[in-house]
Amino acid sequence: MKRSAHHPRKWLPHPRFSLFLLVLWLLMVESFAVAQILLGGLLAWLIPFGTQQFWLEQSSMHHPVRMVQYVFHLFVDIIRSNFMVAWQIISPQNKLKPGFVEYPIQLQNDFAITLLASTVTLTPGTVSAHITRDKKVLLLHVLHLTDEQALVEAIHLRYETLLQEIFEC
Amino acid sequence: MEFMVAILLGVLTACGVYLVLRPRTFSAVLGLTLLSHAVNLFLFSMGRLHSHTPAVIGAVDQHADPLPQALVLTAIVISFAMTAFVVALALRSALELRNDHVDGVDKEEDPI
Amino acid sequence: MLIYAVYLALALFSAAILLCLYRLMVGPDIVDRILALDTMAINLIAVIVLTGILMRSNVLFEAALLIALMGFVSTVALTRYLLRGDLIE
Amino acid sequence: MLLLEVLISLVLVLGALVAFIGAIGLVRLPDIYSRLHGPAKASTLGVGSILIGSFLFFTFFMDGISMQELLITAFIVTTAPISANMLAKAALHRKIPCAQGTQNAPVPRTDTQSS
Amino acid sequence: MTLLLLVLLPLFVLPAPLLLRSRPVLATIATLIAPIVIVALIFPWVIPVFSGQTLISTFEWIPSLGLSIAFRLDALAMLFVLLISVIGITVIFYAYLYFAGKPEASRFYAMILAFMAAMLGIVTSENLLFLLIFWELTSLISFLLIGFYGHKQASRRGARLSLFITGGGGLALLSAILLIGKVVGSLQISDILQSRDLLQQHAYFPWILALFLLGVFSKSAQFPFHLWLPHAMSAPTPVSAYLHSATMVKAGIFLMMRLYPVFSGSDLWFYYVVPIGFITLLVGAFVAIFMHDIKGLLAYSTISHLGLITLLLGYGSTAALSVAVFHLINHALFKAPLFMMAGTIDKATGTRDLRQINGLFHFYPMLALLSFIPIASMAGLPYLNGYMSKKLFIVESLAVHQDGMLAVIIPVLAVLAAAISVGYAIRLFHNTFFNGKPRELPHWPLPPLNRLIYLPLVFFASLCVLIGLWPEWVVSVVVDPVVVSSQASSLYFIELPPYDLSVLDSGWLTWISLLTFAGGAALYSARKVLFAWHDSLPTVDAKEIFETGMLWLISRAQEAVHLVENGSLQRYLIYIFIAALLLTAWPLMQLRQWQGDLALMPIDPMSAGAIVLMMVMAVSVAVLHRQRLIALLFTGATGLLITVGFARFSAPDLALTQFSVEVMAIFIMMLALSFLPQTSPEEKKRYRIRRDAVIASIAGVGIAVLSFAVMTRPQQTISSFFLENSVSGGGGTNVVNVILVDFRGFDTFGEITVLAIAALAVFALTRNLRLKGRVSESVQAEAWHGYAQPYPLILRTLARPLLPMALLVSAYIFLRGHNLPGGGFIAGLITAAALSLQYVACGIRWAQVRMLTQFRPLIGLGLLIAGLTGLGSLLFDHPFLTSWFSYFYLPVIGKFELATALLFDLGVYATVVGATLLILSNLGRLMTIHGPGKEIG
Amino acid sequence: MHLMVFAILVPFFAGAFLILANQLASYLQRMISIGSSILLLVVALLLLTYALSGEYFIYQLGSWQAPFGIVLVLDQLSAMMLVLIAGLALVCSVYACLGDDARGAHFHALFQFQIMGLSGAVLTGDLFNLFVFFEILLIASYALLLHGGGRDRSRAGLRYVIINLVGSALFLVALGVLYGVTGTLNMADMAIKVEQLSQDDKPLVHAAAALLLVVFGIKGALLPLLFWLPRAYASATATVAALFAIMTKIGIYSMVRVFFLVFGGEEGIHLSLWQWVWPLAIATMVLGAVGALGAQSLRGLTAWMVIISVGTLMAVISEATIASLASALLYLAHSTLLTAAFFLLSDVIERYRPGCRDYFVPGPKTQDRVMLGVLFFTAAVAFAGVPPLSGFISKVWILSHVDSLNGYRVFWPTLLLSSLVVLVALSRAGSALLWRQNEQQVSQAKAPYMASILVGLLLLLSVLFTTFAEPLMQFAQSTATQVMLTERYLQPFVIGDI
Ligand code: NA
Ligand code: NA
Repeated sequence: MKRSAHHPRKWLPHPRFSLFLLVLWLLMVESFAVAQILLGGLLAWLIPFGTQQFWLEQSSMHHPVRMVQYVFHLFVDIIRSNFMVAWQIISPQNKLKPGFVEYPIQLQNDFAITLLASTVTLTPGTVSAHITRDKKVLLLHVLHLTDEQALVEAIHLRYETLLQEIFEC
Repeated sequence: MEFMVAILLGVLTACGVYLVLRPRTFSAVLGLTLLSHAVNLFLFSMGRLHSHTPAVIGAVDQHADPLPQALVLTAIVISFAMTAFVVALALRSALELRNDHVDGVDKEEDPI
Repeated sequence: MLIYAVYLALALFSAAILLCLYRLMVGPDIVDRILALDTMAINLIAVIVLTGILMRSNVLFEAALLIALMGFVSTVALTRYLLRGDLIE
Repeated sequence: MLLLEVLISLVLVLGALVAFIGAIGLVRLPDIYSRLHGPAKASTLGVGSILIGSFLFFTFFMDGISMQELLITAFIVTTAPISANMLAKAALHRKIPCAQGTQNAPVPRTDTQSS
Repeated sequence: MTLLLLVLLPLFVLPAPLLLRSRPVLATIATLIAPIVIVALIFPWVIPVFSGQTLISTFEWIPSLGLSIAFRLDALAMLFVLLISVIGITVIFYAYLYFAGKPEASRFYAMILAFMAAMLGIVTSENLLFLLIFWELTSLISFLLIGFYGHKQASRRGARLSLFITGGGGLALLSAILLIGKVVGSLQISDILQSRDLLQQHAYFPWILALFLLGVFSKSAQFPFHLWLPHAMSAPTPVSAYLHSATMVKAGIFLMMRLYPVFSGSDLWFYYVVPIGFITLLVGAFVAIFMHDIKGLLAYSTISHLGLITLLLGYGSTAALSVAVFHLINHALFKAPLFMMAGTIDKATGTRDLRQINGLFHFYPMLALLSFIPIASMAGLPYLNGYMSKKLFIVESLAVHQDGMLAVIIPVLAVLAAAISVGYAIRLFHNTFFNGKPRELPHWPLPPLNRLIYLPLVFFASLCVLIGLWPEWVVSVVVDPVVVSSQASSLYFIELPPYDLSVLDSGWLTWISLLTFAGGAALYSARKVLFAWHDSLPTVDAKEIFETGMLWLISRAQEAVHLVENGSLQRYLIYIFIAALLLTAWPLMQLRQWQGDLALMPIDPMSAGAIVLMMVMAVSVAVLHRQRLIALLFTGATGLLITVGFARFSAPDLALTQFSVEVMAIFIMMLALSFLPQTSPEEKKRYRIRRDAVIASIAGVGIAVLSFAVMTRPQQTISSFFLENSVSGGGGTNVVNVILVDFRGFDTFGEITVLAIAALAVFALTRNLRLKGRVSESVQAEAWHGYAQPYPLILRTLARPLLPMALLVSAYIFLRGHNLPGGGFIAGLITAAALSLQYVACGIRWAQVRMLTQFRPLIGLGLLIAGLTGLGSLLFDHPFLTSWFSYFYLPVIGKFELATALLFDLGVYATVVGATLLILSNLGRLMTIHGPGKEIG
Repeated sequence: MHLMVFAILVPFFAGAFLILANQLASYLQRMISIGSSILLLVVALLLLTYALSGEYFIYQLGSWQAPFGIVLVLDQLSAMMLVLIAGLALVCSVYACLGDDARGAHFHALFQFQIMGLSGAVLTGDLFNLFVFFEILLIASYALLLHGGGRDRSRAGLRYVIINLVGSALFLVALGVLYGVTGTLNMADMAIKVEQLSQDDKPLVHAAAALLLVVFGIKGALLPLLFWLPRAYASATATVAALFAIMTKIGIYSMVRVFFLVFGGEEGIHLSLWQWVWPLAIATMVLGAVGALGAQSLRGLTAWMVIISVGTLMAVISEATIASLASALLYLAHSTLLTAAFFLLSDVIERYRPGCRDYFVPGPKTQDRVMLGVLFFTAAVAFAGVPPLSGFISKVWILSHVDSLNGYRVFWPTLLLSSLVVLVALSRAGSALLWRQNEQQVSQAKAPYMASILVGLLLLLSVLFTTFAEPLMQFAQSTATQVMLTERYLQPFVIGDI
């Protein structure tokens, strides 16, 4: 990498992230005292300012409300599939039909792709094993693969479309 | 519990010493790591064993001996520094001497 | 009742750690071992949190946080090492 | 309050059970790719439940609220997919054979290998 | 004061010849100033001293050692001062001719002056230790003079041989002197001379005498220490004439005479000295006959005469002593010119081989004439000084009061020795000046001699004649006072025996004298037979023997050292472990109570399980250590469990630190492992495994016993102070942290220094490391294809927001450290881990350019912050690292604390971050795909 | 008495600043390093003048009362060691600027930290703090030993490092036991507690003391713990080796300090330890002599001479009388300076004989060897104990103070014979290095004047040592008295009023 990686420093490079950090700070110290707010504010400004060179290309979330919906979906799916997988693990082994699935990615944004892959991993039963270099294919490992096409569609409908909306890509 | 900890210390020390005496730098480094674990735990145990009594004023009523803890903390950091150095040295000598024997001369096999 | 629940949970997590340990010992591949180690670290977090409940103090919070952070970093480092034979670059 | 206690107890035991089953999976499942699924459970619902239980406990039974558990939960949830991804990549890269009967296997299967 | 000047004078003059290097004449004259002035200085005292006066002057130097700068000028000293300075004058004069204007002459002059000072010091010392200083100096200067032509092998070897012998002798003499000092309580010669009975009756006396004689014999070339002297002949001839015949070799004789009153008269003295003297006398004379080297012949002759003088001293009678003194003078007078003759011939002919040098009478008749007198004196021809001493020697030999065989053997051997000396004298003269024509001389035709050479020869020859004609004069004026002074005269008056000093006495002595001549002539005439016989003997070259001996010794020494110091770390470690085990086993055996009185902590199943697990892990590491990665993982697991142990036993700070350090350490080892072979080869020597296992087990048992014994004993510690004062004095509730940053902040100060140095050292170690062979097989370009991508997308994308979050967490842990577990160190490690995650995820160069600061400045900054914080307290005249804290109240913000300890901890934080990252990045840098590249940090 | 802490802080700040400003021009770095060394020498000399009063000076770091906080203790012995360290540091730091410092990274910073470790180890009155300073001086020495790189150094370095790491582990174990039994870390307080121990606890402390003997024995190079030394010292850069001349002495210093102070009061422990040391010390001398005889290079020879000096020192100290300790202290100073001079001299010779280093092989013909000859001769005379230089004085003093029966029967012959061996070995070295020449090769190497002057400076100290032997001996005598009669040291700690 060349020196060109240095962009001119901004005074407040990631305002929303700074806010997030402040909240995080207050959660951590478990106090909402003025002193803590001031201190947290200072850190929430200072840290992104100091590390801004590390994450210049931040994708912007366009529909935070959708994001909440997404998280809810995820939460439900995690619980549901957890029980499914628990059953699969406890039940006799020979019933399992593991398999790999190549999922065609339609998302454009790196962050969105990452979120998708993470989501897939977090819902038990599927693990994101690999993303090809051109970011077109997500290789999944499925613990009990019955219908490949159904799985691809489910993922697409349940997560990818939402992510497309959120990140507008 | 003291008895078990003592046995543990003995086993850790024995494994550490045994590994330090192996002819390869990597084993020696592992041995030194185990040995420093043993020694740190030993130093720690010299403040006697205490349950649920961290030396934080206000959190609990009784307090474990904080001094050995502070000493072990220093010792941990120092042994970390030493480990880092000895690893770099092992690396260097392996690359420079073309083998990873602790004596820098491979008596048993072809140089790597 | 809560105490019994905590003890039960502790026992289950301990058993889980033992199972991880079995995998750590058996392997067969190094990836299995790393996986076992990673899982162990995560179960350890649970153990620490449960111990915190028993102690009725959250002084162990840092330990849990640290294990989460460091466990993650080391898993990444180890796998990265397997992928390329090195950790950095 | 009793209800809350029961709730917390349930959450704790449930989480522990999930994590334990995940660990069983780590032991029982046939190949590394399948075994990856087990810890994913432990990381999410297992430890997550414990943390939430702890959060509830400290928030309602001790003075003040305890948000730190949530922080850890968030962290684990964020990082677990990365670990799993890296582990899977490593396994694929090392061409670790996958279990008999795996569909679309990009790596050798134990059955093909043995034949 | 004059005496001090006497010794210092040559040293003052010493620079002159060195400065006048290019002006040989001036250099010579400058050098001559020293002995001439000495003679002038001493002159007023000659008559008083020889009349029995003794001058003593003492200056304190090192009273603790009994060492004082003390001088004593009595007749004995005066005799030697005169010999040293007068012969010195002639030798310097001769050296001017010898070196013939070569620049090396000035180096020689300087050394001769130094030597002269040392020699004068020996003979005028009143303090034995002071004397020893000069004694050793003469050895050293002799070493340098023998090695004057250091580029020649013979010179070097001769020099080292002489140093070995005289140096060793010096050490013996030193111990003798120290023992004398212990017995007498003083090292002043005056005191010692009065302690004859005290010394002789002391239990150490045999040792003292033996060590003393070892010292003086080695200096005076007594058998078997005579070996160095012939090899000293590689020195320039003026050196041979001065040091190795007239002065230095006489130092031993001098010292024997000096302490004669103390030692003589004991049986031990007789039995130690007489045999050695005799053997030396005979061996020297005998070997001299066979020497083809003209200087070698003279050297052995010197040895023989030194033996003679020693022998006379050994007799122990006053008469024998006076004969010894007399002969000492005579020997100096006839030997010095002979060396000059030898040197002149050597210079003129280019060789010193008597087989080549023949018939020089035709070329240098004057030289032959002037040489005849000293040679004849050496042979003991009547009317020359040597005759007198030979005659008296035989008289004394007959006078030895011994019973039995000795009464016969001693005289017979004495006569034999005299005969042999006649033999080599004849050989020297006849072979040099007659005996046919010169053969194959390197210089031909022979150059004319510088007539000035006759000057010293005439001087010595006339002295030989004068003393030969009027020996009574010398005896009464010089010898008798010397003898008296050598007898500690203040104690008892000595009746000197009447000498028969008539030159031609009738009776059996004349016959004996004639017998020696006849014997000598017979020996010489039978020389062909004798040489043939001698040649058939194996040649013995002492310096060769010394050299081979030394080489043998050196190689033995190397072997012996190699037996233990063989470069094997394992062996060294075993020595250490065994030493530790043996040393601790002994006291532990005496431990009566293995278990103390403290109530044991009950065992709970979880802890027990964890402990068993940890043991299993540790043993697995030991068993599986050849599978390196696996062993590393198990090591990591052990460290992890220790973390749990710390947490279990109420040490949250320790748990945190141990854990993060453990991860970092494993990380680093992992880096190293990627270069090293992935497995260790099997060890061939199985017994080593068993041996090491045994040692390791014993060590384990030792630690277990030790820890159990201590852990179960009740404890009284200083820790209650920390618990009581942590809040009030340190301003923090986390006592461990307050200890670290306040009570024992100095330890932490040292600890971060260690970390900084380690990082710097790793940086230095890896800086120029060349990766010729990258060991790991998987490091190959094609590894990038397929599933291995340099920067996996998920990792890369998620790692970046993790960085600020982790920094926030570390800020939190840092700030709360003073009151709750945490602190600068742990916070630093979290920061370092978060940053290194960026390295792992995105590449080293990528992360490097995005860093706010370089690592080394960060380390330096951290150290400076910590140091300056500590220094701040000095402004308020409190000791270094005195902390300050206070609680403040601001309207909106509320109550908060400010503490300098936090600032100190900030230094710790910065150092830890910088050091950890410097280590990681520089180890990681080695592995970039393009090679090491530019240094990082 | 803030001055005391500056003996540690001066090199610390110099080192820290040198890291911070690592891009500084090399001449500035050198100036900082030399300046710091000069300053340290000034501090050390001032401290010596304080110490000469015969008082103990106690500096409470962080204002915390001993035994709770860490204290620095200045007495004559620590002041003497400081002066020695500072003097040597100055000579070495100047010498390093003749080119040694450029052979690797961060020489001056590491050097300053090394000095800091040495000063701290000498001054501290706290056992754990001693451990910390040991680690500082060790890690710095690891780095310095490897300074300049190369295979020999890597090999020797690996051994040195691993052995010392094991030594550090043993140190911690010993510390742990001592704390576990006595409950304190301050050496004076520990001494008081050790005296009061019950008979049941004594063996434990005794075992810890034995471990400390091993630890200090490793540092101080006592047989059989010394084998790391010869090759390490022989392979180090000259400057570093010269500085290391003081390192073994620090091991011995610690032994003296800890054994006489902490275990000195209790007859059994202290005497039984010396009883172990005595035969080991004699064996060390013998081994040193054998090694010196077999040495192949001047540095190798010097390394073995270091071992001889260690053996001699330990043998004398183990007599455990005031007189013997006094003579040992004098010998310690002398041998440190001389071995340092020899290490530097070997480098001077090396510069003069390009291609042959300091091995005993004929070097190329060179112009003017007089200066080197004089230096070598003087150094040899001084070290071998030939009059009139410091070696002679200290040897005679030692001999006259070792007057036990074993001393006469074993120590005297060993010392004298080892002197003879050194004399022989040095004459062999000198004759091979300076007399023998390879007539075919001619070297144009100029005599290195600055380097020679520095060596000459050390040798001048040997001369001054002789000249002012009496006051030095008086000093050593009172220092030894101060060290051995510990009641006064302990007094303030007993009362708890410092
Ligand atoms: Na809470
Ligand atoms: Na303070």
